[in-house]
Amino acid sequence: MSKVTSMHDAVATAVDDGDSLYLAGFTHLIPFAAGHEIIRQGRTDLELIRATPDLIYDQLIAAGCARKVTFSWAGNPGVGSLPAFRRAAEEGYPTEIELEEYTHFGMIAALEAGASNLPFMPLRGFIGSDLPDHNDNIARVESPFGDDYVYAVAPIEPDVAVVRAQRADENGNAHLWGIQGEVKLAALAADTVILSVEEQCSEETIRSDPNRTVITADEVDHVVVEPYGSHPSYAQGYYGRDNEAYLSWAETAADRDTVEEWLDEWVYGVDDRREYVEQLGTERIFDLEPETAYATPVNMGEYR
Amino acid sequence: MSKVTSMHDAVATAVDDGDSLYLAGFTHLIPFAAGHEIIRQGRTDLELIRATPDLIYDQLIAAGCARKVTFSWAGNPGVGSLPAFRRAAEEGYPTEIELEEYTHFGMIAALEAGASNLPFMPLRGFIGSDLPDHNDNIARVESPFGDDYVYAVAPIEPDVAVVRAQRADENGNAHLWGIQGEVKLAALAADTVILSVEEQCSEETIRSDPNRTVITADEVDHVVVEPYGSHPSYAQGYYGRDNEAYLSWAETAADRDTVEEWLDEWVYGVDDRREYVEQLGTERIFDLEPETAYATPVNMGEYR
Amino acid sequence: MTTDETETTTETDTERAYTNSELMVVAAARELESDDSVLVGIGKPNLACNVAKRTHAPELRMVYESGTIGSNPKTPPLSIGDPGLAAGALSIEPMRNGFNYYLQAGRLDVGFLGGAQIDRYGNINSTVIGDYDDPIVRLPGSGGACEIACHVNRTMIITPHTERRFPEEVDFITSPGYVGGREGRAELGLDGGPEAVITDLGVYRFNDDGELYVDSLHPSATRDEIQSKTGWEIEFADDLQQTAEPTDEELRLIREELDPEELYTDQAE
Amino acid sequence: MTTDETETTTETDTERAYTNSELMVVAAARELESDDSVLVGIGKPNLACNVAKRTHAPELRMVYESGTIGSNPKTPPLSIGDPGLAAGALSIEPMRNGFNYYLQAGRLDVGFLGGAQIDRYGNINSTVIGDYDDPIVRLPGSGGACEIACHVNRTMIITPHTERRFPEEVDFITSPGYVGGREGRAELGLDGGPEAVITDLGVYRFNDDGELYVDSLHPSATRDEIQSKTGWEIEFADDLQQTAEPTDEELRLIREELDPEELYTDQAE
Repeated sequence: MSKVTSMHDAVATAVDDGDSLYLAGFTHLIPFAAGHEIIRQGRTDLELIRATPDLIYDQLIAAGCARKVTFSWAGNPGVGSLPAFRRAAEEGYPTEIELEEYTHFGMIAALEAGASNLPFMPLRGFIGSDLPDHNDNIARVESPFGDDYVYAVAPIEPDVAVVRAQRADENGNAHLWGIQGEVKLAALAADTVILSVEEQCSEETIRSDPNRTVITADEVDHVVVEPYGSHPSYAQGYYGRDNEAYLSWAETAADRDTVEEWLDEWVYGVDDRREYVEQLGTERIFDLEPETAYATPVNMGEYR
Repeated sequence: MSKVTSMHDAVATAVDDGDSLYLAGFTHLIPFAAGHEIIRQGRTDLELIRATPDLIYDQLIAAGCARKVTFSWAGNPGVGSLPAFRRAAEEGYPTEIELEEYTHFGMIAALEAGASNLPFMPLRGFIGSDLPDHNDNIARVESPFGDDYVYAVAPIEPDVAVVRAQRADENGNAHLWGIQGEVKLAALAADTVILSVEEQCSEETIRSDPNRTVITADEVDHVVVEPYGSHPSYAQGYYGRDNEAYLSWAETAADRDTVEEWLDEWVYGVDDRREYVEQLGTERIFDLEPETAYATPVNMGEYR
Repeated sequence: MTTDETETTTETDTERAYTNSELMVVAAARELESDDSVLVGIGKPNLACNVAKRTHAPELRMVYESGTIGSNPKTPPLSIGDPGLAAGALSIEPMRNGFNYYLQAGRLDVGFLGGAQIDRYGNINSTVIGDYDDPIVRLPGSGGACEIACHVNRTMIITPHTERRFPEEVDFITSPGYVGGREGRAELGLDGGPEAVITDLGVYRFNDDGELYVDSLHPSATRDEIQSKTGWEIEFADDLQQTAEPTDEELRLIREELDPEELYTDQAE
Repeated sequence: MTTDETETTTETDTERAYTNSELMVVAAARELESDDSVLVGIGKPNLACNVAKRTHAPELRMVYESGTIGSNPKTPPLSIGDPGLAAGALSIEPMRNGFNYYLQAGRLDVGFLGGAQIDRYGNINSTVIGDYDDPIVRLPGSGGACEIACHVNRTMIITPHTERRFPEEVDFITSPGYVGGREGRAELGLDGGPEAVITDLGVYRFNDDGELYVDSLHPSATRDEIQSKTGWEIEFADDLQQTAEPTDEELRLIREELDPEELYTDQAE
């Protein structure tokens, strides 16, 4: 049975006040449209989990949705800091936020534990760092074999993950290419998964290249077909990163009022991603499109 | 600098008597040609590590190359048992072999530890089983977070791994599609890696589809271009499994003399894989070829 | 199969126009539900899954230890890693991911296992007969079996019933059943457990203590035959059933589509 | 750059036709060798790697935290996960694999880090200024930095030299340098360590105790300037050098090919 629905309905069904949330995608395929829909539906007290909070969580924090941020690098990639995150962390505005902090590797290992149903995951991480003193979910563990030690992290198991991919069938079997990030782990670790894609495809397309499948229907509860759903992040082969938007966020978010204006214009002022894209305008979208460069084909063979 | 060489030279350089060896490939892309070359060069006292020893290790054991077998399932897949393995384990013929035994999951977790430079890897495995009583590299570990436990396995780090893929460039960057098995882990965990491929390709071909890359040049010491190097196992899209060879091994290997005859004809009696394939004959090879079925293309985009 | 459907059904009932190996496949198929994810083994389990998928369980998802998810083989595979399981699958995972993210994380509902010995609590031995360090018979070992037995919700055991195979205690526990009873399994932190044992004599299940009992007898089998081949006093259900016989469609699927060369079943005319 | 090569070289020496930010990029580039695998950061590190690859280190392999291995970007990326790092890479790994199989397993030779504070043992703070629970400034945090500092063989630190950045002790250790000295690092089981600190005033290295010293002064800088901006009495090399200046080709690469929009460098005419 098809799981295809609208982002409005997916968020309305899947995301409750107080939930822990992982909007996945390391730089690539960040689910901005889902974030905006969560803001529009006025969810509060969320635990926002993401290795890189990025603009998407800065926007959710600015809109007052957050009670806690679990993260490993809270900056504007290649640009600087996240103004709304800093206001919340330093001044408690618009909400106080609790922080749970990891390194990237530690964060990913915690997701790996969650995805694997393991009580902990070892890593050679945090060594010599002050971070373990400030996070009870990081512990030193001795090796049972010989004289060696590691740090271990407890599992991260979000209530809801939103993940994106380039294409999926109606059941949620998805092909994803380019940077994979922590998308698969987030989908496996979460209780409920919203999968948003640039394009819907046939199950046959998925089955033609099973090595390209990163998420299977088993993990997915809702499928949302939403072209440009990652703007100003990107979708490999579909559109590039809108660097202008990242650069200008520094100014937009620097001030409480300008960020409110921005939210009014780009989130509250549109009904859905389609309207957002219309507001962006065709030219800006077209400017982000790469030239075509297909991967060299592979023959899977037909075996009878 | 190109790493392309012959299997003869790769084995002569990389494999010493007494080495621990992982010939990787779960059913798919088993490096039979490498195994035969090791037999021809008369290596002895090898520790043969493989989740599924399969015919390849049964042949090495029958030829007297083995001192130890580290494994998780020693059978002829879909057919029955491995006669030479059983003779060695039960009667010590032609050599006594020590056994180090895991479950598949345990074995793969041990390779994962080796590939990751971790002193152990936890898994919810071996629970309720008698196996941990017979293997010192399996230990129970309590979780540092709450009341829970797992088993841990020590790392497996073979001296040499031989892995196969469909295509690679001259440096050893390889595309592999179809069943992945433990190929990547074996290559990462081993000190020295021989990569054998069905076809050599340009670096450009590899770069056209980086998500298809399973092994990078970093891990690879020798590249051998050897079509049909996996027969009677298979190469997805190139040729199917030669089931006849698997079925007839039960009889061939049932008796000390018939297995000697087989080794004389198919291993000692040929110089290399090319001669082996000639001896097989074109018709048998052609019968194994699948119809063509290409994966649906993906656009990586050209970003300037 | 040249007669028409109605006649054949009648013949089947009276003349047993099927073999017990065919009945085993069919009985196993009937244990499966359409929304199950099954970790499939080779041979009869594979036939059973394919019969189920083509009859009452069209959405059945077949997963193999080799990491192929949602395989849709056109012909029955000889091994769990055949190219026909990879081509046309929904996904192919590296071996670690299959065990780690799918099996261990509880994403698989059903697993099929065989074994050289099965004991009264459904513990399975596929490692050694005799002493581990000086075996009488060295068997293949666990492969995926131990963790399948740990983590799927319903373990199905398919095996012929011979005296050697059903000792009161196995020589070696490769794969846990109910260990020393349902509590023994729970104490280890394991859910699920063995659901059914399907042999050439009947279908057995597990009682509240986690002990094997005979739930249905195949038409050709007797209580005495089962008891005489079992190493302890085996329980029989109060309402002992006769195993339902194969339908014509099930037999047609096995004989014409799935195992025409009789690799995994002996087939009646 | 309209003059010919010989003339320009002369001008460079006398008129300083380059900026210190350009010199930082070039000094960093010269730390790299052709067979290095480098975990590249954004900004100057990326420029440095691309200068090195286009001059003396053509085989340099660039790896990014986003999991792209052997990237070959046509233009400098704005972030470590840009599409131009993925398209044309040799391989793309899920994030866990990059950290687990590449970084942790010791497959990366060099890593570039910045930081808000660097102390006399090369420990880096990029987490908070002030108290962790009540920060004066909340910084982005570790990201990949902590484990880069743990596992690469040579950590390169690129940062402007201001007084606040070089306290005797950092407020918070995000990424370990030599901790309390080379022995402190070794006791933690860590190999490698910081190799060089490249600032707008000079290139600093670490002595046998693991303590920072000034190895070369940029032509525009003085000992006093460095000392006055450093929170402890910093050592200078006995044979203190002057940092070698950029060549024309290095400057041309930065200005024309790699950073024509001056996103990461201030450029001289």
